[in-house]
Amino acid sequence: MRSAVIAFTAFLGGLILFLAAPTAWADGEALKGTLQNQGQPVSGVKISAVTDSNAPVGDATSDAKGEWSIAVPKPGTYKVTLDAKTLPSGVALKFKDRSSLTLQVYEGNVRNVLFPLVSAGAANQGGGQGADTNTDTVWDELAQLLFDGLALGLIIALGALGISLIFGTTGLTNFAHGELLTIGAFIAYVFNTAGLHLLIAAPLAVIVAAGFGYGQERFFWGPLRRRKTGLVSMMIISIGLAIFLRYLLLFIFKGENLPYEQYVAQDGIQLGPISTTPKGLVAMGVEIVVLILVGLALMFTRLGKATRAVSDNPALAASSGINVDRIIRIVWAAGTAVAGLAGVLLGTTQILNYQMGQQVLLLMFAGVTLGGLGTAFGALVGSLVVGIFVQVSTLWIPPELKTVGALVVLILVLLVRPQGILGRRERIG
Amino acid sequence: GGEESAAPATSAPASSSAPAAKGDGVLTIGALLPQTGDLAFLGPPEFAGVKLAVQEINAAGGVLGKPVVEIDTDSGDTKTDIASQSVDKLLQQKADTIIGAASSGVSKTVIDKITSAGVVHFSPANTSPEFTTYNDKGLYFRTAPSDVLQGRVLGDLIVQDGSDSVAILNRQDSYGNGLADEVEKSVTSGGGEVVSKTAYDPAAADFSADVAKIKSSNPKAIALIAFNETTKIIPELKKQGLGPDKVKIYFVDGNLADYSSDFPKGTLAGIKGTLPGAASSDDFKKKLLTVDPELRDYSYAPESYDATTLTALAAEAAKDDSGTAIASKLVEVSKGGEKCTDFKACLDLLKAGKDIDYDGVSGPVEFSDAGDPSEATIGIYQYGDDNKYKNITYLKGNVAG
Amino acid sequence: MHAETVSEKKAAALAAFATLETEPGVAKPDPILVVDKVVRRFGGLTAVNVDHMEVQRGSITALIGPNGAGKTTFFNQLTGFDTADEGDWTFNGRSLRGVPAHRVARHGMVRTFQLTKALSKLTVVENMRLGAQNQRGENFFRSLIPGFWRGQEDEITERAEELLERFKLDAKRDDFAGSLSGGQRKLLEMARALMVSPELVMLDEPMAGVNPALTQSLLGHVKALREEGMTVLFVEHDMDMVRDISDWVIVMAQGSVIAEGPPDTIMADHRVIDAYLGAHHDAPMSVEEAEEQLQEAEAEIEAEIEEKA
Amino acid sequence: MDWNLIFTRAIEAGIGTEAVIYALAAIGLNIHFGYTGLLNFGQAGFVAVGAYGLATMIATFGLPFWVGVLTGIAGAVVFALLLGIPTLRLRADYLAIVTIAAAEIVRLVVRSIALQGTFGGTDGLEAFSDGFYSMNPYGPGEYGIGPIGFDNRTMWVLTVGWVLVAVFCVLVYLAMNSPWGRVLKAIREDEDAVRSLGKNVFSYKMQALVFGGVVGAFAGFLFALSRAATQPDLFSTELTFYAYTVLILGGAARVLGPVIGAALFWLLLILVKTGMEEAVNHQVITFISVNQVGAINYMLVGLGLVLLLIFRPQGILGDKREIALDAR
Amino acid sequence: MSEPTKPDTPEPEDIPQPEDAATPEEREPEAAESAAAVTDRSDHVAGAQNAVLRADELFAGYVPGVNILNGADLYVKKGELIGIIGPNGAGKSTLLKSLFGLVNVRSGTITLNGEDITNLKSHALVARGVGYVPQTNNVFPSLTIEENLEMGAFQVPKKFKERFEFVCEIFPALKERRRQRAGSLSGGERQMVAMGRALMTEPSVLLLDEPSAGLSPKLQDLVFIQAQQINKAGVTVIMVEQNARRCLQICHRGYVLDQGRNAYMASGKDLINDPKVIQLYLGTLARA
Ligand SMILES: Nc1ncnc2c1ncn2[C@@H]1O[C@H](COP(=O)(O)OP(=O)(O)OP(=O)(O)O)[C@@H](O)[C@H]1O
Ligand SMILES: Nc1ncnc2c1ncn2[C@@H]1O[C@H](COP(=O)(O)OP(=O)(O)OP(=O)(O)O)[C@@H](O)[C@H]1O
Ligand SMILES: [Mg+2]
Ligand SMILES: [Mg+2]
Repeated sequence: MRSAVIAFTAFLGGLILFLAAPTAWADGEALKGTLQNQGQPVSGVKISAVTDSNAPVGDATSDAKGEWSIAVPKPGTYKVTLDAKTLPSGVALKFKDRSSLTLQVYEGNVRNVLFPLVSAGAANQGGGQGADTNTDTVWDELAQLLFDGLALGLIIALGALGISLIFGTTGLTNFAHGELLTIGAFIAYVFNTAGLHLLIAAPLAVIVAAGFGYGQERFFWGPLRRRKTGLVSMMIISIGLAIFLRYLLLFIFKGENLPYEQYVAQDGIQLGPISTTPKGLVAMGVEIVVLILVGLALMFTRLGKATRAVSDNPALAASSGINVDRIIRIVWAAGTAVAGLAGVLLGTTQILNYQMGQQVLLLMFAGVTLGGLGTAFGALVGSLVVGIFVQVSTLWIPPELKTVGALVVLILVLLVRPQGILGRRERIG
Repeated sequence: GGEESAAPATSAPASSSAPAAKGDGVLTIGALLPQTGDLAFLGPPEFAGVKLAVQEINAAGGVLGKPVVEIDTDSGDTKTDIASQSVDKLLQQKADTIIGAASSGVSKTVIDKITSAGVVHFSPANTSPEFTTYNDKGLYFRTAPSDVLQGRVLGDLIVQDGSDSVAILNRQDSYGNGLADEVEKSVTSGGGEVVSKTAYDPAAADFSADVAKIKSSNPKAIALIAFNETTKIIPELKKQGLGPDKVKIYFVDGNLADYSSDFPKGTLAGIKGTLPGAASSDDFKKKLLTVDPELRDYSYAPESYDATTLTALAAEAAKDDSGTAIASKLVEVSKGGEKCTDFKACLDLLKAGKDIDYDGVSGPVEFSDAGDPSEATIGIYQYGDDNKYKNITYLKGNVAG
Repeated sequence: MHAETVSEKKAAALAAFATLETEPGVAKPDPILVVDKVVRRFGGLTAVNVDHMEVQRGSITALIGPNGAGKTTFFNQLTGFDTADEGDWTFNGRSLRGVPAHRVARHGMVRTFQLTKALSKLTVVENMRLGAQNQRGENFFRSLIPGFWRGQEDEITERAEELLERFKLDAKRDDFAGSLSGGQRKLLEMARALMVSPELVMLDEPMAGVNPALTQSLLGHVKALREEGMTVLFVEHDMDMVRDISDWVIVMAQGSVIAEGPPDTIMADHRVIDAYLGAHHDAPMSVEEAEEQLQEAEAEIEAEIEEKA
Repeated sequence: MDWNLIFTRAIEAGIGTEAVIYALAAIGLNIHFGYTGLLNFGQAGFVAVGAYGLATMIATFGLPFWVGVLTGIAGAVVFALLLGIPTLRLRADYLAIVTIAAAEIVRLVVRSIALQGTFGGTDGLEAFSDGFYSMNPYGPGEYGIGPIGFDNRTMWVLTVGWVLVAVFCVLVYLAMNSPWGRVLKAIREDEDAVRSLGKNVFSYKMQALVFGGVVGAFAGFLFALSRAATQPDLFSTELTFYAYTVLILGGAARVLGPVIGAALFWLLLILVKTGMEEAVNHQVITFISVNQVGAINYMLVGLGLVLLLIFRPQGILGDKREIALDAR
Repeated sequence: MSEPTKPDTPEPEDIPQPEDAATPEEREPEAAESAAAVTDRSDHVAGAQNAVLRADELFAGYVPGVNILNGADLYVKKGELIGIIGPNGAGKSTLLKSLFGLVNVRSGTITLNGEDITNLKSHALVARGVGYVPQTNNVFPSLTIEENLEMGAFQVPKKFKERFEFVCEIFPALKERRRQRAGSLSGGERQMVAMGRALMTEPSVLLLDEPSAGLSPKLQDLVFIQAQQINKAGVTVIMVEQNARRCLQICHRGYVLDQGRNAYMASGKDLINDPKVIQLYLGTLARA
């Protein structure tokens, strides 16, 4: 199947190459073009050119291939006009008001001129797509954006879950969490380029990431906590660590975008109005399953409750017989593992780069905050809202500002609910 | 300039009137190119270009009889303001010419600092049209042509291919916006229609919304004005059914690269693109590889190489290595005279008292009075099945038009 | 120890209460605080549902009730730290419903917190100074010119030191409040509230966790507050203290006021005993022997004290 | 290796424009974070508002220099108010994220295409600094002692900058050692307690946010003027992060903390950076290539920040006892 | 738990002296004229034979260089109920915290059944049968009451159901509210949860820091009766109380702690009747 597609695109590519190559640019200044209606050449159409002072330069009639060309004496501005009356019946100019064009011909260059044609009846006035960008396509676009928002939201949620878990148990706002995603993705990359299929490399990477998280807590954050380092200090340490890790990755893997060896540039599949890729669907499936599993574990297992207990009051948790250090290490391992998984999935659906984690960090934080700090389900809900807003807001605002949309929503929601969507207010007194 | 010299510190008194200072006899070239940041991937070829040129110059006996000194610094990206630090350092080390930066944005933050120190600011990669009119005290030069020409050629190419509805997807930065505007102008005046012009945030986590925007405008061709985000955007285009097998896609210099190790075979087949600069010969590439064996990409390596060589030639022509002296001769050595294509040959001509016209690896490099290449070659390329691009044709153009 | 001569103010307070009926919500001759139909619900739970309540000016009124009766929540409503679902209340005739907490305090109604809120990284004396009102130096622009506020600051410090001495915190004057023990924080909390010079001070379990010997000396101080014309409303579970200093007792249970009256009447009320006091009230609770001995010891000391007095 | 160069550069950076800019930005942060406990991670936003307020008025609307300055200050006040209303009721850690978001919104808006006419898009604005440099009392030439020297433009920026730093330090000292400052410090500890004592917590936090924001705007003025250009991406979160580093390095809640921090931060940063570049350029270090110097430099910055906080969390001037009370 | 046959607690001479503090002899408490006052450590050394839990010359504190405990001694025999009283800031809570491994002991030793547990982690002590109710911050605010209690039984999850019923019998209010988050509870309700949490494990040594604070008189009674009952059932109890009289009424032995060291140690009865103790620590207010 895949090879068939490749063969086909190769054929197409070759075809275009063949068509385009020979007639590119002739010597001497000229105007030329090809008249086509729905891929079919339109012949016998009269086209004339005049200089900017209305002196006639020449005219031409399109040949069997639809091609025409008019040589011009020197560089300058020319007005080219298509005689609409000579168009065959059933063919019309796409833009009625653009039957003549004024354009510049540069020294030594041939200037191409295009008169878009359509079957009569479909023509419309002036520019723009006109009435057929109807409500249907808006709904299609909305569906697509919602879906993509969900996909983005799920990845963010996976990352945010780790932030939320670690924040929840240790109070640390970990600015290095983006790098945990990146590292997870790159571990998989190393395995992958070493010859393991991504399906094997990915789980391995998640395991290694878990180990990395465990080690980080065991040898770095744990000792810091025991030295009674304050939370704000730790937060700033995490900024330092983020910078260090990010540039370490730049040092090792360079600044380029790197793909995994499998599932790159998969062909899209169409589900109703939504286009997606098989890998995108699988990624979403994995994300949903992991999120639900972790959520349930937090809610209902003793370990999950213990993490919340540690988060509330580590001293009291210890007094209750909970091995606080162990819980925190488990949380770090789990948080880093899900972050690593998020990284691998992000790498699969997008691409690997030393900045990839940093690029989603703010969105993850926004998700966590929106949902209510420290609540795992809040992180999930908040992230989905953020993801969907990032995408859907582009219906109204330019895509370059899509992050702004999500951030404004964050601020507005907190204006109404300062504790976040699922957060709880503290009792006073 | 020249860091090791004990010459009195006279080369860079700051003033807006061109100081008639005399250089210290050692041509010092500062490279201000990206080692970190968004454009870090452009750094290696550019550094390699500078290095190669310096090697060749010194092998030919240096400038004014002394070896050229090269100092490498990081230009970072606009987010970090690292360039400003680097420039301070280069000025301290009495650099006579600063080659960089890659990003037009970064160049803007340091151009005043450099030019008011009487040092030549010579970028191999700035394409923003704004530098043409910038008040640079006559000290800003570049070997990359302003986007006007490339945009014109790309637009014409799209029109030639018969696409009447074109979508432009560009980086939201001075490079992307500038080029997008030029392409739009060219397409509309040629009879086509730009149905959507979407600028995207290069740091965005994903580009599905941006592509969806394009898709909803239902274009026949897409001009993708991007840097290395291309590797993220192409799969997204394919996902949403806008792959090169469905619509015509065009690349520009920012993303015309070898993707053979990035995509499976056939992914890019049929995509066309434009790239300023004459054919960079395999020979040149080989030489670059001796400087940096890990090079994967050669973007702007020729421009960097030419910028360095031109600087050296101008210093020779002026018989002085100070920034202002170099600037005064740069236009002269780039055009109108006996043609030569490498430092050694040009040097010999200069020594023989001839007027020279250096034609570099990036093109004929004829400077306009504003310090822009007034004539440039734009290559038109097409991707094959192997995701590598091959030249279809070259087009010479006059930037001023 | 503390003198038990009935002071002028105490007498006045007692006189005001003498003729009152002992029923919930009874009207007082000169109420400083009048509460009407204040309701606060948390989900399905009605934490506070006070129909009518008045606090007599210049008296020491105790608010007692079982745990979870809604006393703290009630304080929160009155002082603007939480918004009541319904109801209205007036302080000095001015309605305070919906008035934010800091404004309530400025009107002269100051509360303390059951779970202490020491300002850890301020020294004890800075904590105290913070309580003073109308400080000229608390305006940003005036703060920049020390001349404006130095004099006032000295007065404030003097007052603070006086209070610290009374609360046995003078030794900790320059320590960070974060390093105080649980009981010391209670003391600081109360002393700081007094720095506001409120008309009505609302103390939420001021003596829980305070050493009994110190409690005793503090009671004298609370009584002195009344002599200075302050009104005190306090929540407390220590019945000895309630009996000793309060002129009037209000009992809350399950959010509502269920009884009101002078301490002795209230402590004999069987409903109050059932809901709140339990057997503890006067029956020996466990080891009778120990209790007896205790009684003896008490008597001895009492005698001693009476001799001295 | 040119040691002379390395040390000269380091010292110049320690007293140069970057140090001044970051000192001001960090003084603002110190008011927010150090004294009031507002975890403001949006200081870059204030700096941007200052820079753009100045630049837009002059470059886009052609108004005089002083109008630009006033606009920058007013802009910072307005931004503080807008930011404060939704955020000052939030818990500290929420505030951190929201302020990052707000600063990013500012950056993305000024770089947007829609407002390119006003703010210049990604290219930013230039040609607004003539008014400032026309007041330059220094004639053309180099000024300095020994090998350390600045040109006349930089000298002017530095003079104005360090005077501003001094002025703000005095203001901060006076304000923080007054009852006003005491209220702020109390708010840092427990807002409810402060409320119960009759202080309008929201108003004080807002005053602090405005005060620190205005100082940040001055950092923005100098940033823009020293480069004679503004660009949106200069005001990304990194700026805030480094300002925090500067603050912590010097010691939070200490008047001179930000100043010492800024000088030391840039001194060390450039010392290491220049040292490494020299080493690579002179083949003293051969195992890394030029392209990797930048990365290593940043790695060292990150590592330095981590080590600093581990081994001296209170900074140069801080008080260890206060830090001990923070521990969880 | 089996009694150790020969406790290998170090002899007083062997106890390392804190480097940064004067020897205990130089820091005699002034209140030495009273009969119950501690004049030397001989009482302690003699009494501490066969103690379940003993602490010798503890020095501990929070801020570097400042000791809160200045050589406090303490021992409990099996089945004993002892009370610790003292002024605010005396270091009572600190003493309990050091016993429970929450404050770093700078010098001195703590032994449990002959085993040295100085600076052992809290969860390890729980595993050895020690339970602790802190004075403040003694619930998990974001957990429900039920989950709070579940955490109490963290190491013995199987017993949860049974112990939960038991605790709910003592504090019926908890059962009604089992799904309410502890953070929203009133002060007294929290105290119940805290106490209930410690009772979940059936500890063999129970450390209570002001368990009656904030409770209504009725519940205060309950707490003291419970403490006694638990004690009767064989649990060794150490109780810090500001409700000093009540505490001394029920305890076998009482300590008076002042400025980080023992001021008095005697039977509860003796202490309660000592005029000096009454004047300094108990007050005369209570006449119950
Ligand atoms: N934020 C809240 N959410 C849910 N329930 C609450 C909240 N605040 C208080 N409650 C409940 O309201 C009731 C009244 O609480 P309140 O703190 O007022 O009691 P209290 O009378 O002060 O008790 P105590 O004497 O123990 O301090 C309690 O049952 C408590 O659990
Ligand atoms: N976290 C801390 N950091 C610094 N010092 C502290 C800390 N906690 C307590 N202290 C100091 O230790 C001393 C003893 O405190 P501790 O809590 O042990 O007293 P306590 O006897 O329990 O008093 P109370 O009866 O008031 O609870 C106090 O003076 C206090 O200032
Ligand atoms: Mg209460
Ligand atoms: Mg205590």
